[in-house]
Order: sequence, then C-alpha cells, then structure tokens
Amino acid sequence: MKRFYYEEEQVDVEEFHVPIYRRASVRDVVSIGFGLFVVAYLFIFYFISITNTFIQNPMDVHIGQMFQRPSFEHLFGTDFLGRDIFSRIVKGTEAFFVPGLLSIVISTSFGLLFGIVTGFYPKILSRIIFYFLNVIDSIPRLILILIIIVLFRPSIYLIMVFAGITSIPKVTVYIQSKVEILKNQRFIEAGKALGLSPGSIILKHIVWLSAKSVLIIHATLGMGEAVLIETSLSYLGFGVQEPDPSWGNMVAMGIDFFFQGRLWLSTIPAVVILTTIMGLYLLGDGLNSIYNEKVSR
Amino acid sequence: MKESEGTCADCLQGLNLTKYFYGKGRRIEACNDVSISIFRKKTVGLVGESGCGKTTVGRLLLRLINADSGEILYKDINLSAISEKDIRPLRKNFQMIFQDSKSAFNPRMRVFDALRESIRLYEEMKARELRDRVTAIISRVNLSRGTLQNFIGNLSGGELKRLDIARALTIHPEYLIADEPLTLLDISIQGQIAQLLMEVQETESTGILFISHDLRMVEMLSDTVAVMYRGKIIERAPKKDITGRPLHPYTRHLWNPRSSLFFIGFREGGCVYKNRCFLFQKKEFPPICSEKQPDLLEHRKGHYAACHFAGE
Amino acid sequence: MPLIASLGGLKVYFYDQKDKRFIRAVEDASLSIDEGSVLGLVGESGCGKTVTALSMMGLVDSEPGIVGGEFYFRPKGDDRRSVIHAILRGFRESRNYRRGELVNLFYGLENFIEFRHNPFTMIKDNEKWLRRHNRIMEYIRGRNISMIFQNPLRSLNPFTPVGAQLMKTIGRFNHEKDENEIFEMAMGLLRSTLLYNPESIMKMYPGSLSLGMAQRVIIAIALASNPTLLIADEPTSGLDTTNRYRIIDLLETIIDKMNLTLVLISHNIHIVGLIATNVAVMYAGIIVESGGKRDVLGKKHGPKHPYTRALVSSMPTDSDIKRGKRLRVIQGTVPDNKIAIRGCPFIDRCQYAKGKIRRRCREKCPDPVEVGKNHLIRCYLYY
Amino acid sequence: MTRFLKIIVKEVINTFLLVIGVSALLFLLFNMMPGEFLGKGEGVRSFLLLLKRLFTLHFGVSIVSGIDINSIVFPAFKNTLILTVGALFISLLLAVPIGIFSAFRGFKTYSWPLSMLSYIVSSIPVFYFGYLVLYLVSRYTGYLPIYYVQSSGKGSRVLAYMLPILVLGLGNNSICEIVRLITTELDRVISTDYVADSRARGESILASAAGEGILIPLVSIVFSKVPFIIGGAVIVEQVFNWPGMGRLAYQSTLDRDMPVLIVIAFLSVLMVRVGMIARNILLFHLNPREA
Repeated sequence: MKRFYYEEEQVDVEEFHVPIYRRASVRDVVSIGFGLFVVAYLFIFYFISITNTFIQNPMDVHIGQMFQRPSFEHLFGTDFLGRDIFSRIVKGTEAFFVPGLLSIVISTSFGLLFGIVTGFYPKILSRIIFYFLNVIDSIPRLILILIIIVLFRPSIYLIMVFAGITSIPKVTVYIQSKVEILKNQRFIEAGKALGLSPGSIILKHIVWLSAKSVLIIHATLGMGEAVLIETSLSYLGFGVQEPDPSWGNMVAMGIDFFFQGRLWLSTIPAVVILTTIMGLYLLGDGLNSIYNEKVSR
Repeated sequence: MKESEGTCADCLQGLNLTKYFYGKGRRIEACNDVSISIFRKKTVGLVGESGCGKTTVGRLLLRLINADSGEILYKDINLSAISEKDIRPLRKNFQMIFQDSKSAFNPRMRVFDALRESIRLYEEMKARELRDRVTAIISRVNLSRGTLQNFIGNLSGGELKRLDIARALTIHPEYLIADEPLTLLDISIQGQIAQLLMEVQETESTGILFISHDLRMVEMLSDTVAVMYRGKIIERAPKKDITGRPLHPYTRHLWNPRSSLFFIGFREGGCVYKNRCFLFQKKEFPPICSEKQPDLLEHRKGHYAACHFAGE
Repeated sequence: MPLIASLGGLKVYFYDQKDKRFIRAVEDASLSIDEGSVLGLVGESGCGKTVTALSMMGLVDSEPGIVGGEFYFRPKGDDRRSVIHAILRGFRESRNYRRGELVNLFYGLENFIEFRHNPFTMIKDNEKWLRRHNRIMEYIRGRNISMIFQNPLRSLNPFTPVGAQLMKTIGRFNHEKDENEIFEMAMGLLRSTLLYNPESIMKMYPGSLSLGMAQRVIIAIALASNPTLLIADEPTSGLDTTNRYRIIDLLETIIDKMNLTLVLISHNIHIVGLIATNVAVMYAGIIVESGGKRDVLGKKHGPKHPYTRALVSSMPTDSDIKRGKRLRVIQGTVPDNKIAIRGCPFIDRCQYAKGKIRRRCREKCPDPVEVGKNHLIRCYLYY
Repeated sequence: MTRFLKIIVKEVINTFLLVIGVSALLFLLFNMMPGEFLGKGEGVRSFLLLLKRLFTLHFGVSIVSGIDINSIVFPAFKNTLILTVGALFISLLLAVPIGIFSAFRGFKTYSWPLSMLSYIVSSIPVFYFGYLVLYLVSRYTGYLPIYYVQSSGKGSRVLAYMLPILVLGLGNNSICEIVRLITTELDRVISTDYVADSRARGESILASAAGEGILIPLVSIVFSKVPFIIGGAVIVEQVFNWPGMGRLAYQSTLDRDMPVLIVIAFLSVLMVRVGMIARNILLFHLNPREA
C-alpha cells in the first residue's frame, strides 16, 4: 500500500510561480555528475603529465619492488618491472588527450559545415558531398587506420586526424536532420521578415542555439571513441611503444601475467578505460536529455 | 472596365500577383492575378477556405516568397524589382504575425533575448534603455514581467501570441499581416488578442491584413473584406455591404454554411466556382460561365464582384 | 430517458516530480448522460474536459491519475463472454448484479487511496488499482465506449494502410466473421460516413488523406465496434467552416441511425449549440453548470453561471455584427492548476463577485444548486 | 511491386559507384606511399588493372609476400561473417528486451540498474573483456577454448565458437546505443496520439507502438553498426586467435603486406554495403510512405 507516496510542498499562493530554471531529474544529475568527474580527472592527469610533477616517476624501474600490493606509497601498486602503476596511468592520458581533441575539432567543424550546406542546398551539391561521405563511411574505421599505419608509419596524431575524418559523416547526418527540421519552422521565416541577414539567421538560430547541443554531445562521445581507438591500437602494438605508458599497452603487458593469477596488472588500466568511456557517454546522454527536455516541455 | 487599385501614397499594394507551386507532378495555382492593398489605420479582411491561397498572398506581399508575375508597390518603390539586400532595411515597415506562434520563435531563446534581437536590428541603444523599452512593450501586451526571463518553450498559446505582437511592436511597423492569428486560441483569449490588435491599430495607426477562415471574427474586426476562392479574389467590399447584400454566390454560401452543398462534377475552364455554384445550376448552365473567366467588376460604389450574374 | 452513464465527483490529479506539486486536472466533475442524447461538454483549453473523457475511457495511466469519484455505466452485455462476468471477476463481492443495471467502473477506488492534510499528502497504490481497472476497461473500451481524438491525421497509424486498420478493428469485435464479410462491413462503414470512393481510400496511407476524409475514417473506425457511447473530443477543431458543419451533420445522422449516445467535447459554443440536447460547462476542472441546451445556452437573461453568461456573450452572433457592437471580452486568464483553490475558481474574473457574496465565494466553492428542471449551477447568486 | 524493384536497382547502382570510390581512395593512398614498393605502375592503367582484379574476385598473388590472396582471404571472410552476424544477433537479443523494459517501466526502481548494467558491459574495452571471459571459462571448465588448441572434450569446440561471438556482441558499446535508441523512440511513439487511439479501440500498447517504436529504429541502427562490429572483430579475433579477416589484417599490417590489406578493405566494404542495401529495403518495406 505504501508503494506510491506523493507529498505536496507547502507554498503560499501569492509568490508561487512556475520555476523558470528546470530541475534536472535524478538520472540526469547522476550521469552528468559522473561525466564531469571523469572529465575533471582527465584534465588533472593531463596537466600533471605535462608539467611532469609526478610523485613517483613512471619510468624508473625498481627490480626489488615488483608486483607490490597497492599501498600508500604506490597507490595502485607496482607492475612486473616495479614501476608505479598509478603514475603510469597518469602519463598514459598524454597519449590520447590532445589527439582526441584534434579528432573532435576536425569531425565537428567539417561535420557542421557539410551539415549546413547539405541542409540548405539540397540539390546536386549535397548529393556529391554525401557520395564522398558514404565512401569514407563504408570503410570500417579500424581497417582504414591499419592501412594508414602500413602506408605512413604515422604518429598517434595522424591516426586521430583520420579517426576524426571517419566520424564526419555521423555529425553531418546529425546536423542535416536538425537543419531539415528547423528549416520549415516558422521562426526562420520570421527572422527573414524581421530583416535578419540569412547568414546571421543560420549562425545565431541554427548553429548557436539549436546545433550547439548536438555538437557538445558529439564532442563527449567523440572523446570516448578516441580513447577506445588509442587503447585498442596500443593493445595491438601500433600505438605507443613499450617504455612509454599507454592504457592499451599496459593491458597488453598485463595479459602475460593474467593466467598466472595476477589479474590486477591489466585489470586496473582496463577499469580506468571503462570509467572514462562510461563517464563520457553518460555525460553526453545527460546533456542530451536536458537539452531536448527543455524544448519538448 | 478592369478594376484598378489606384495607386495611393501610403499603402502597401500588390498588383496582379500570380504564384505557381509545382507539387506531385502538376502545377498548383496558389494565386493568379490577385491584387490587394492595405491602407494605414484600416483593416482588410481576407477570407476563404483553407487551401485557397490566402496565406500565399500574405507571404507574397512581404516578399518572403517571390511572385511569378505582378509587382508589389510600397511608397512608389516596386518591391518585387529590388534585390534581397536592398529590401532588408525596408522590411522594418511591414511585419507578420503567425498562425502557430509556437514555431514562430526559437524555443531555446529567452523572451528578453527575442525582443532584444528585433530592437537591436534597427536601433543602437544602451542596455538600460533597452530594458525599459522591452518592459514597456511587455506591459502593453499585458504579459507579466516574470515571463521576461522565461524560456519561450514554457509559454502558453495565448502568451506566445502576445509575444508575437510584442515583437512586431518593437519596430513600429506601418503594415501588419496577421496570418490566421486567432484560430488556434480559445474564445476568451481570441477576444483579448482581437482587442489588442485593435488597440495597436489605433495607437500605431498600422494597416492590418487579417487573414482567416473564421467569418465571425473577420466581420467583427475588418473595415473591408475580400473573399478568395481557389487562388482568385471573387468579391471585395466594405463590411456592411458584404454582410448585408453579398453579390457573389460563394459569399452567400459562406455566410450560411448549413445551406445544402452539391458538386456538379469537374469541368475546367471559365469561372472557377461554377462546379459548386447554385446560380450556375438554376440558370441551366449558361455557356458564358464555362468559357469566360469573370473579372472583378465594380457593381456598386466600392463593391467589386467577379461573377457574370452577380447579385441575382 | 434512462441513464446510460453517470459520472459522480470525478477527481484526477497528476504529480509533477520536479516541482513536487499536484497538477489538479479535474477537481470535481459530475455528469449524467441519458440514452440516445447528445451531451455537449464546453470549456476553454486546460479546463480538464479531455482528461474527463480519458478517465471515462480508463486511458489515464500517468500517476496518480484518477483519485476520486465513481462512474456508473450500463454495459451492453449481449455477447457470450459478457462484460458482466469480466466486471464481476474484478469485484468478487457484487454477485447479485442483474444484467442491464448500472455498474460502478471505479469500484473499490477508495480502499487504494489514503489522504492526509497539511502538508497535503496522498498515498495511492497505483499499480494494483490500475492493473484491475485496465482488466475491466479492456472489455468496455471499443465494445461499449469508443472515442474520437482531436487531430484526425495524427490518430491513424501512419505505417499501415487505412483499410487494414479498419478491418483489424472490425475483426477484433466479431471473431466469427471471415475475410470478405469483414471487407464488406468495412466498405459499408466507409460509405455510411459519406465517403465517395471507399475502395481507393481503403488502400491509401493516412499521410495522403485530407483532413475531412481522415476525420470520417476515424469516425468509421470508432463505429466499427458499434458502441453504445461515443466520445468525440474536439472533432471539428482542425477543420474549416464548410467541413466543420458537414462533420456535425454526419454525427447527427449517425446518432439517429445507430441510436448512439454522443458526448461532444468542444471549446466552441456555437458548434455545441447546433446538435447538443444538454450541455455541461467546465471551468478549471469543475463542472460549473449543467442542464438542457435551452436553459444553459439559450435565452440571455435566464439563470446562468457568470462564466456561462460571459462565454455566451463573447461569441458574436449575426445581430451583434450587424449592429457593430464592440466585442465583449472576459479579462484575465484561467487559474494555474498547480495551486489548490479554496473558493470558486472564477472569482477574480467574475463581475458579480462583489461585496457580501465575495466573502462566501472566497471561502468555499459553492455546491451545485438546482435552478430549473435538472439545471444545476454552482454559484452563490442562486442560493 | 515496381517501386520495390526500383529501390533495389537504385541501391545496387549506388553500391557499385561507392565501391569504385573506395578502391579509388585506396589506390590514391597506395600511390602516396613512400615509393619503395614495386607494382605501383603509373596512373590510370594500373588503377583499371586493380579494379579488374577486385571485381572479378580473383585477386592473384600478393607482390609483397608472395601468398595467393584468394586462398587465404575467402575462408577468413567466411569466419568474420559468422562472427559479425553472430555478434549482431547477440546484441539484439539483449538490447531489445532491456530497451522495451526501460521504456515501459520508465525510470523507476527496476529499470535503472538494468540500463546501467548495459552501459557498464558495453563500455568494457573489448580486448580486456575477451581475456577476462577466457580466464573465467578456463578456470571453471578446465579447457582453454582457443580455436586451434587441440584440448580434450567436445565442449571446447563449441565454446571456441561461441565465446568470441558473445564478447563482440556484448562489448564494443553496441548494446548501450541500441538500448538508448529504443528507449527514446518507444517513449516518443507511446505518447503519440495514434497509440492512444488504438488503445481506445482495445489494442495493447506494445502491439500498436511496435511498428514505429521498435522495428524502424532497430533496423536503422543494427545495419549501421556493421562497420563498427567489423572494426571490433579485428581485436576480438586477435584475442581469441580466431582465423578471420581481422587477424589477417593484423598480420599483413605487421609485415606491411598492402595488397592483402586492400583486398580485406574491399571485402569489408562489400559487407557493409550489403548491410546497407538490406537496411534500405527493410526500411522501405516498413515505411512505404517515404519513397
């Protein structure tokens, strides 16, 4: 009987007004909070690894202290060469942080450009653009990256440029559907009747007010994908090579000791990868439901 | 004689406007050879069933869509001739109120930003003066101050319609085209908005083109009424004449819609209304109706009708 | 004429999680619908008339939903697995029910709800009650009561052709008929709603129907299960004038031909005035006036609730236009349904709430008082 | 029926053009390579030669490593096909019920942990997930279900087949995307008028909302996930030593064998395009108003 309990807040009638700001539901708060926590520790790790202010130097080897339990001195314990795992994880963010941002910038800017062009001038131009996008889209991303590795022996930056290029079609489709919906809304016509220049209508109403939410959501998801790509590549051995730490190759190195029962060597980086990707996805999800919720109410 | 509008100094005039849309492989005549003019301080009612092209006329006058032929005169400038860029400063003088106000604003904007955007377009002013101007306009359309910070997505239908009028007021237009402003609202709010429109007309002396298919409201508010049927204006007269002594059979039918309706079959050519016209049947299908398209002739002082047997 | 349905003291609340407040959709609605009559339910948008219709159909499932009142209805009970057994199974106690009697569909609502005051709290076991209520209403919906929704184009499944939807509904209610018999019935129904070319319409998709045609198809589908009570929610709001009157004529012919009872919901008094036999006026969730059409909408100076009087006068009639009278407008807006109103909801828009009466109006909402033959008004003017 | 054929023809032509586009892109990349490999030839003639070899499906011998491409690529293609289709099936099997459940139940007591679980499972990096599963299976069942390990017992043969499919289906964040899409689409469709109308006629919510709410989003997302699943297959095959195209691609990347890589890219593009054709045809069938 006590399953559904509804209580009304006491409020005196005069000053009651519909709250203008929208209180996010519990689920949104949780996902955005967790997402922001993940983004925060990514920035902190990156900042530490740039300024190189480590407590334990991730590179130096202590033969004596191999496979130590997580202790106060080594937060996550030490690996098979006695190097401190925590500081290696901190240094590992350096591998994908800036390349990730690079790939997001590429995919977002070109996606936005192509999205608006195909949205507004549907005839021949958009058909050509869509042809090229389909070409890029139909090659599986990892195989394309393998080909590039064979051809150019690239650094992680060039790989991320191509990763960015391959996710341009996704953003373009997002933006184009948004433009398609907004185009036949009245307020575009109203802007024109008011005397706004077409350029300012597109920039202000479509890009800034409506498409901004889509781009932010894509940025968080894009960063998650960048983490996934970098770690998979360094697991396969093409990304960051052994002495320098990357979450991917830490997991790869840990596998050898996996079947000897020492699980945590590759579990810790895997868990860090998991929380990062999940955090970024939840952030995108929460922002998505908040932005759409405000319009649909 | 072919009815001529007679150019006059301060009026927004559309002459012989024709516009074709190409849909599903055939050409739809949204409006052909329509001429209409709005005068300052006067309201012109445009009545017709849905799909008769009255909304297209509104958009043509504002040059939101370009007419296939015919021109639009505003203070002896031929609007249809000048380029998109030159017309932009002129757009200040003629504004539009939309039927579905919900989609007439970007739902993500706040009310204050919506009004500021239109003010700042034509006048430079400091923030404080801008805020006073906006609050003055908001109170004129009796919206509460609290809504200023509210998001447009959260407003109700009535409030949105008032905001639409407020936005038009911010730049003091000379002519206002109201495209079915009252249809989606409730009766009591319809009354309030109609009253507001009349007030605006008095104080700002704006000319209003009131497009609607609700005959009662059009008769209440407008000075002259034009009736449109399938893209052609078939009757135009001052309000008393058109309610008292309608000339065109379609207008008579519109005024008491319960009258029986019949459909003789589909024959192209000649008068557009002949397939549903009881006069056409009563007079045993006179040939003149099916050959010659009747012109809008002046049968009485200021009362124009497009029918060979007007008034019988 | 015998009663077919009567709604007593309906109370429907929704709960807004974010503001922690109750949205009082329907405060206290009581209606009585006679067999074969047309009840016009009039009111502005947001006054709860659609929610009343939905609660009659049992489609209100957002919590807490229906929290008070009873809905007596006479089910048809002519088919083998009759409705009664289903309802009886739901109630377990009422074994002495005889066929053709009125049954309370909200039976047992009160022992699922508990009210507490300051702060106003409600504990309702929504799941159990809804599950049982749905089990009962599954027999009632379609077989006894059917409903037409507001926007015809949006009430048809855009992915299946119109004919398939119609035949599926027909098939649901007469299992024994075979394929082409159902096809014949579908064609008959479409022809009965004055559609010229039923064959082509059957194959068309809802997207390519015009507004008038879609509305007729919706009516045909609603009649497929030959219900005894038809609820039409704003059937004419989307259409323009000529189409509107044709739909009203169609509804009128259908009521006579199939001796149906109609509940016509609209915000336009003019339309309701055309075919309604009795009218109920609703404002802010409360039925402020109900009675015969002539008493409620008829002569201007008879006993009327102030809100009805304002509504009737704000609709310009031909004589007003000829004499060019200025438009009479009701100032102010509908009260916010999130705040609990102690007194009469129309108090700040009412021209009669002055002096001594105003104190009574503010304390307590007036109970309905019998003014004429079953003509009830909730206003202290007539105490 | 003619419109149906028209769609198929349009799609086939589209695929043909796209495949030419892809091979042109690969050819361009191939030419931009620092020039120490032979067999590059000059300009258009060699491109036509490449096209001829690709389209007639006998790819000849790889110049770099001298292995006959046909003999190794086709069995690998078969295995990867099994893996991809299996993974798609597994993620569907799990994601659809969770999606429907959380759409109906809404964000109440039960549905929250379930969708969180689907988030966690699909965010686990695929390679770790593979090893984890391997470790757990080998600890409890005693065999090491790697494809070529001749360990005893019939079970390991079946397990060796099932595990990579399970891992690729669960991981590779396909589940959480499908769940999220179905939940949002179903929510939107349930609140539409026509579902309320059909409920008023006595139909159940799921029956009336299934068409637009579940089928159409499902078809559109499942087939657009094919390229991601092939990408994921490269890693899973490496973990489980599964003789598919992915592992072959990894091998040829190590020994810089470009022709094999081009053929693998060509075949995976074919797989993706076949998926796209199926998607468009099904979408047209479900939603005939579009065309």
